[in-house]
Amino acid sequence: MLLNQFLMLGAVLFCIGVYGVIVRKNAVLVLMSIELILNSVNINLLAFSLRNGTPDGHTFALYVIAVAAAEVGVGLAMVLLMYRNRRSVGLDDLSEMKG
Amino acid sequence: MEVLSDHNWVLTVGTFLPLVGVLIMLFIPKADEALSKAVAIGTAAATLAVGVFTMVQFNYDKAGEMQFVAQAEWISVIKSSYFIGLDGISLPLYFLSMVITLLVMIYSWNHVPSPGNAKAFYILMLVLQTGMAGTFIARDLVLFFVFFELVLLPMYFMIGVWGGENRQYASLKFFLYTMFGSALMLVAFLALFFKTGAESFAIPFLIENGGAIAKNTQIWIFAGMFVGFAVKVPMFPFHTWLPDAHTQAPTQGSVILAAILLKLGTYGFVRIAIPILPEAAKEWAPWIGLLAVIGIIYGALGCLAQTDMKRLIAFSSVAHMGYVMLGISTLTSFGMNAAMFGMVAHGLITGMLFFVAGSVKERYHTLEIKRLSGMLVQMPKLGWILGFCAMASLGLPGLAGFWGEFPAILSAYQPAPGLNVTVFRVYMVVAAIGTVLAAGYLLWLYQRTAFGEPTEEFAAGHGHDEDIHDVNKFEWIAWTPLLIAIVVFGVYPQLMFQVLDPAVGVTLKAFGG
Amino acid sequence: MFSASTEAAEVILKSGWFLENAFIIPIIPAVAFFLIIFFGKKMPMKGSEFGIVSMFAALVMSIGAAYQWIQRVNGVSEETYVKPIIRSWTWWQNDGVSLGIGQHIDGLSITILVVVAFISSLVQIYSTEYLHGDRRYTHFFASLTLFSAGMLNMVVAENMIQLILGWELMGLCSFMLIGHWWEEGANSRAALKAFFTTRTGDIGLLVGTSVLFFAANDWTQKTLGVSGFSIRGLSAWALSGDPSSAAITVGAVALFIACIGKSGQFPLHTWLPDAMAGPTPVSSLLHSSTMVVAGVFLVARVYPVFYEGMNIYGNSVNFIVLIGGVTIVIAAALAFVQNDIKKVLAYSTVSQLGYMMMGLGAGAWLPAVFHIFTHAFFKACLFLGAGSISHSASHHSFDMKKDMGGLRKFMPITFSTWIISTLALCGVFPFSGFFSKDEIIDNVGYAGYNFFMIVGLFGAFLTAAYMTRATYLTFFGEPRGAAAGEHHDDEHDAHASHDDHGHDAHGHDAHAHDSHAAHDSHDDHGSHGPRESGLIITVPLILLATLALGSGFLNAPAFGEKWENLKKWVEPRAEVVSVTGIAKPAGAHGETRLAAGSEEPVDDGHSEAADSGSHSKAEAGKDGGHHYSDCGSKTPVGGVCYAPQLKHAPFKWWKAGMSVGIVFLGMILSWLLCVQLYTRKNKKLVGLTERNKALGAGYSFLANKYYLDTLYEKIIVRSIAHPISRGAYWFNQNVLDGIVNGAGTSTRKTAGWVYRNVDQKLVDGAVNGAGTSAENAGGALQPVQSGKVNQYGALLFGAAAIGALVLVIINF
Amino acid sequence: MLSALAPAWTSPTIDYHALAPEMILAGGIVLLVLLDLFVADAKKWILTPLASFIVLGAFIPVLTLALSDGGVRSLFDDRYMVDNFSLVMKGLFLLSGYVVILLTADHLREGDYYQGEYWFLLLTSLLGMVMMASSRDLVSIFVSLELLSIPAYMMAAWRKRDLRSNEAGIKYYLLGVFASALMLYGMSLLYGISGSTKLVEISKYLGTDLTSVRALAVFFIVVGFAFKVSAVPFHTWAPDTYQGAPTPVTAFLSVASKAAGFVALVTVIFVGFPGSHDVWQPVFWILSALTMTVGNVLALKQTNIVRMLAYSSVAQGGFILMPLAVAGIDGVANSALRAIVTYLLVYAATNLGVFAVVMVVARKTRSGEISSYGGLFSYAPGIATLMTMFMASLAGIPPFGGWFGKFAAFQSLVSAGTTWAYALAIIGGINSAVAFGYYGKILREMWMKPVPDGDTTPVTVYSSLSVALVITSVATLVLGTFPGIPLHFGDIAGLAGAFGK
Repeated sequence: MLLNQFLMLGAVLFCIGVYGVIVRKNAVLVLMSIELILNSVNINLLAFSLRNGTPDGHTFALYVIAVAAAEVGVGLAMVLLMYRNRRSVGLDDLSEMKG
Repeated sequence: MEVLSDHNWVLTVGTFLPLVGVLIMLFIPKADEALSKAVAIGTAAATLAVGVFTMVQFNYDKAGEMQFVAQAEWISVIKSSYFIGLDGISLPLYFLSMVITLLVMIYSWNHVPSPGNAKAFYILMLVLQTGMAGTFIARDLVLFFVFFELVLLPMYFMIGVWGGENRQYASLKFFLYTMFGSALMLVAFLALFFKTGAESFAIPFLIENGGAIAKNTQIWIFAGMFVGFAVKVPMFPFHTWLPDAHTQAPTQGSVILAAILLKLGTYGFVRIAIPILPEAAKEWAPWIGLLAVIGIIYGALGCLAQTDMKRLIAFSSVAHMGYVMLGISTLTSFGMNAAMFGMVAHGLITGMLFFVAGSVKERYHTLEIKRLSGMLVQMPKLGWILGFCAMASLGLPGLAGFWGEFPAILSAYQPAPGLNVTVFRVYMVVAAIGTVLAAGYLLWLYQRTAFGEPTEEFAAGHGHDEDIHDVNKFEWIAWTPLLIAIVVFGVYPQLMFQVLDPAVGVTLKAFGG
Repeated sequence: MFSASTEAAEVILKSGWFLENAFIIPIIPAVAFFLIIFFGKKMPMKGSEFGIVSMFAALVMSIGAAYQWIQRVNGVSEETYVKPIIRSWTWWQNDGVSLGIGQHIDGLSITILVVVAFISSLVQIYSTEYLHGDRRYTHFFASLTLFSAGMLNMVVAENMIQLILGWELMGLCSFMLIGHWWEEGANSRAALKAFFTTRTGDIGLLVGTSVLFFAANDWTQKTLGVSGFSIRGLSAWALSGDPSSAAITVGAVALFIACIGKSGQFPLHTWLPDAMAGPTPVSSLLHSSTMVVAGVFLVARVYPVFYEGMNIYGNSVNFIVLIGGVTIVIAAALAFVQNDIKKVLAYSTVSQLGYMMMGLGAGAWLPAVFHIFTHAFFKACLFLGAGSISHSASHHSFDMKKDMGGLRKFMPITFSTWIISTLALCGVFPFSGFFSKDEIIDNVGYAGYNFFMIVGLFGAFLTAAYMTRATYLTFFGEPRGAAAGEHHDDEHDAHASHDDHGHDAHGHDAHAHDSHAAHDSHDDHGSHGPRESGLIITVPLILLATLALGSGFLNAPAFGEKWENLKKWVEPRAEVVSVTGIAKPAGAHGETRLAAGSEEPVDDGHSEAADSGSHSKAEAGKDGGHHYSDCGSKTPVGGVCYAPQLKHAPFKWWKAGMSVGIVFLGMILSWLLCVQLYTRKNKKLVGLTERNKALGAGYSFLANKYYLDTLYEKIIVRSIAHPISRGAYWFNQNVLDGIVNGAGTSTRKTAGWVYRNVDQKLVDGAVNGAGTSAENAGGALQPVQSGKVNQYGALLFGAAAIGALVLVIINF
Repeated sequence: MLSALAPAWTSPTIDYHALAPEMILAGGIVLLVLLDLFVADAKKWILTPLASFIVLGAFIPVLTLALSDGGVRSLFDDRYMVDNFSLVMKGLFLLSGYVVILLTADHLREGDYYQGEYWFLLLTSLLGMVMMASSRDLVSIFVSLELLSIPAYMMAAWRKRDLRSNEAGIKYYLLGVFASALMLYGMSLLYGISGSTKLVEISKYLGTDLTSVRALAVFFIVVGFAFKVSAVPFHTWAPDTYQGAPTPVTAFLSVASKAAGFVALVTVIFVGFPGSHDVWQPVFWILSALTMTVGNVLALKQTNIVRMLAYSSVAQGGFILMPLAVAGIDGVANSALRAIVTYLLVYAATNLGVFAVVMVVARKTRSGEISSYGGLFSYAPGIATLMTMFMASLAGIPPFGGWFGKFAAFQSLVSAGTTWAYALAIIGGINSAVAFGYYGKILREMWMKPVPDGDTTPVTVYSSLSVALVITSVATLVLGTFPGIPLHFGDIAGLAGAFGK
């Protein structure tokens, strides 16, 4: 099996996602980066599931996908809200509260 | 432990009765000050009555043993129980706390400091009373801790709300110091609990098994307790909260603080730290003694430097508690007796001094020693009372102060076996020199405030005449008992020694003292 | 010999109610004190009646006790140890051992009791007139009474703690009395100084007591069943050979330091002259029989401790003798240059105390005690006389040069009593001073301290001289200043002179202004010149003068053995008694006589001494011709003794004659000196003759030989009076006084510095610093909370990554 | 291919009694939504009591389960357990949920809230927590975590027009999701190396021997929950979110959701990773030390009460973490678990009370600044006294609940007896003293400062709020004076499958 390649792919996706979360100032992009991480997780799960020969991985992956969908829904709603209130989706504008 | 008396309800009642009064007072409208005062004083009086009953019932032949012992389930999971008792060491302080509270309340009848609100003021005093009394009867470390901490908040508010200009700083300082100390103390208690096999928090049990702890461990545990208690005493490096607290606190606060709260620390040493951890006590004794004598000289010097009467008295407390701690540090029955006697004496005398200072402040609206003079001309009675207290405070034989001071010095000549004699003899001499300094600052104070002619601003016909009146009715009622007590204990100290001595003997079993 | 002794019969000692209950004596005035405080103001005599009555009661009891004591002593043979009447009740306890309070009555305490009670009574009577109408009349009597109570308590004290009680009580009262007119800063400062100086000495008292207690306690508990505080115990212990020389020496030295402070010995004497700020009756009470005697009494009380501790008879100069000797000369020299009559007397007191100390230091126990006894009378008389003068003649001034002179005409009684007392003080035969002082000097020499004997003689010379000077200035010459009926007009003067009646005019008006009142009073008195005082003042004077004259005969070896009554009654006998039944409670008749003294022939005891006793003591016994007992380091097992064997110089007329001669020499020289000095200053050469008739022969010698005058002026005055005594005075004022005062101020300065820098900056600063630093830390951390989501994310992941890396590396 | 992998599937037997709380909640939620759809706006108030009844209704089976000593009820092949621990925590969640409803009731009347959705979200989040208490499987833990978090995101952003509320929501959301993503990654690794998602299995597999991968997995999971309990340095969201969100929501987040985080943490640690305590013990040591110190220090600076409370709750989290730093040592596990549960109970009671007071005062002063509390004692002594009580409790002063939480935590630390444990205990002690610095600030304002705007009209306390106040204050006092009670719960809260049992 090509386990290591899968894991590599997962790791790479993970890193890209993290990178995105950290550097992107645009809420939507950050959201997508997070999706990347989640997907890297899915890849891991599936790969392991295949290796371990247990269905748990698949089930887990399905749950993750479902939850991710819900999350994105909520996330986009919030971004929309933000855009409505301040005509921008730049995260740096969100610094009303600090210190 | 077998119950020596079937009256083992008295302690519980005597301790918690004030809280009942608080409950009642909660339903009194704030406007009706007289009523809340009356109720509060009534409660305190009732409490004192219970205290008197306790004294009557107390079996003086067995002063060394715990009496009125009551033990009930409390926090069974951590093996801590509601375990209280009274012996010769506790009795005087327990009773003193009741007396002082009542007197302070009477004094407050027409002396409620600004910003008024007598109801809250009296409620706080009642809560304080419970905390103080409880600390002296607790036989379980956790219980002790709870009572020990219980007094913090009321005193914090007393200073912070009814205090002087700089009250907020003072109150916070007081609080943080004590908090810090008691946190470490708590850790020490827990360590003790586990090192003795995690079986019980009961003091007698710990006394039995504490000695078995490895010496180094003991030293560390003792260190924790030391910080906790030393802050409260206060001993030399931890004393700086005291002058501020005393100076800023209202008269009532200062009196209670000086008379009772400081004793919680020393009591902790006598009751908990030393008997439970004898080995560590021996290791620590020289250092405690050192800090004590430093405190004596240091406090005296501090006094001489003061320009404010109340602050001077506050510093004198540092010096006097130094004598108490010196006595304790010798780990001999002489020293302990002296210390215990000194606690009560200091309570009476310094309490009295703060009363006087308060009344002076009320009349002259200042405590600047420079501006005060000729008090004896304008208020002979108050002046003489001040003189009397000063004399008592500098340890004049025939007055209570002497019996805390001289035996302490005496005891330092021959500390418990195993302690370095030379060191302690040096301490003795230093402490003896301290008595001279004490005479110095007190008489100096007295000469400058009481003698001579009144200064211009307060001389007759300068607008202060109606303020400057001699001792009034409530002051007499509040002070007379203290004054009498100072003389009586001074003339016939056996009254207290006969109660203290056996108990001290029991406490010092571990030292063959 | 013990076997023989143990079956020796128990001696039956007489006793009596007064002896058994002597402890009541101090209680009477103590009670009176409270009565005065609480009811005094309401009483017709403003509370003085309580004081007087109580003092008389005390006096009666003391005399009764004295009588019974004499009975007790006479009941047994010369050598028998007369057990004191000791009673003790539990006062406080420690470790289950009860420590007592009670009485320890023996010859010494009886003697002092009588003196104190007597003098106090007289002083109180005297005061009723002297302080009549004073603002704090009642307070004055309260303090006076408590003062006597303190002294009496100290005298009957059964143990050191009780003694300290009385000792400190006196300190307190002296503070109140000296500062009686505290409206004037000077007075309150003097009061403070007195209390503070004595208190400094008391360090020694506390330390010494502690040291002795712990050194002695085991032995005393084991042997006598009394605590290490008990005087009886201490005395026995000191002589038992048990004490380590270190402990007992330290203890003795410490105690003696306390005595230096209390008895105004050099160098702590500076408070005494200032103490004259108090009303004259106070001065007379303080300086005659109470306060300052306390120190001497303490030494005499636990004499064995000093005896062993200081190694008296050790043929080496010991601490006590040295201090005593120095004090004699220093003080006497100072007395020369005083213009304030009370200060002259004050310094003379100091110097007389010096005699007592020197005597005690040289083993002349009895003469010293005897000197306390006689000195009390004539010194009290002198002070009261001074008071009488200022009261009736000199407008309350004590300045001899300014306001006195020629008063002998106006106040004959005062004058005669004064003269008697002066002669007594100078030690002229047959006045009382002679018998006590000469005994001291004599014995000091006899004990081998020849140098100090000379010191003593020189002191006697000086004493005679300055007393003559004072007498001359006061009673002879022309009336000056107030004595001449002049008025003081400038306020300063009225203040400078210790103004007794300053408050009369506005008797009880609490807002009187001194200076003003002083003026009024002066005007009141201005109407008449000097006159004799009333009976209330003169009667005490006469009584005291009589005693000053007669009291010496109580112990006059000059007339042979049977005149040595005081020696018989007061001096404790050094006899070894066995303690049957270990640890009998104090006061129980636990002793039987061990060396069955009287039964044994003197020689036997003596011969035993030769081998068993330490040698010098043996010699002492021989020369003294007394029964010898081997008290001291060689006390036999199972036996104790309470007093060391003391030597007594046999009386020799030629010695007495010599010293009296010296005294007269001093008088004459001084007299001539005075005449020349003061009269020539007055330029009243006409008056010279009349005034100097009194001197008879000496007069022509003086008048004709004018060059003597220059001699006196140039040499004696300039060389002796001026350089030496002025030098001494300067030393006193600037160095010693400076040190005493300087100590105070410097301490205060240090205090200020410590408080400002250490307490406020260092200790407190640290605490507050901790608080602020916590705050600042908060400030430093706040940027982390930037509010930027990405940064939050970065932080989150960064922390995670770092943690992960660490873990990976660790667990690789 | 999956079918090939799938073993023969049999439908599980379901213990409905055990599931009753969850089912009642779920049913209630559905009912609520439907009602919200059909009820006229005028009658919308009916939803509030309904919501509270649902919560209380869900509490009943918890009680019955607790009383019926059926022992541990295991469902779904041990992936879902109903043991005493879960029951105690469920009780805690439901009750605090109820109090939050009380807090919200009046708040809703005023603000521009859509009641139906609000209750829906609140109850859903509660459901997630209740499930969390029983989850013993990575999947169910993940699901219930999201189930309690996602509604919380929305509630934080509830005030739609309010920028701060938005900001609070978005920050909370993004960081929350990010954190859970990290956690998921860790879970995936864990699954990969252990081959199962069942905690019990994992604990079997995770021996004491550690490879870097295992360490990594464990650590990422811990991080995920550390975020939930806002442990430093994963706390950054808390202050902003707490400040921005509506006060009742903040109360909910700072109590219930924090508690949920701890529940998850405890389950994972005690059931899943007992073997690998060499990894998590030092981690928790550092976390708790950092958390309480940084929390305290930052709190000292705050001027806004809610923000200060946010930092205070961060610091409190640090105290709760303390026992975990020693939980791995033999014999300490029980006392550690006990301490955590006890602390959570006391903390919940006190903190809810604090927020109740904050809401009462805010209604009058219309300000969140601490200075607005000036002179509260002079015109509202009752409220001020209650606040004093709560503050004292948070500061850990007897006889108010808080002291005992700390006591228990210290106790388990000291019982470990290692040097590190003592060090942490002393750090904790110092911090508890420092903490009074800011709790005291509020007391000082209330008692010692004058009224800022001189407006001394007495505050009005709505019925529901006063009920909340009574409940919380009584709880605080009783828990403090008779610490046996919370301790008892802590003691019986046996965690099935946990080590040391």
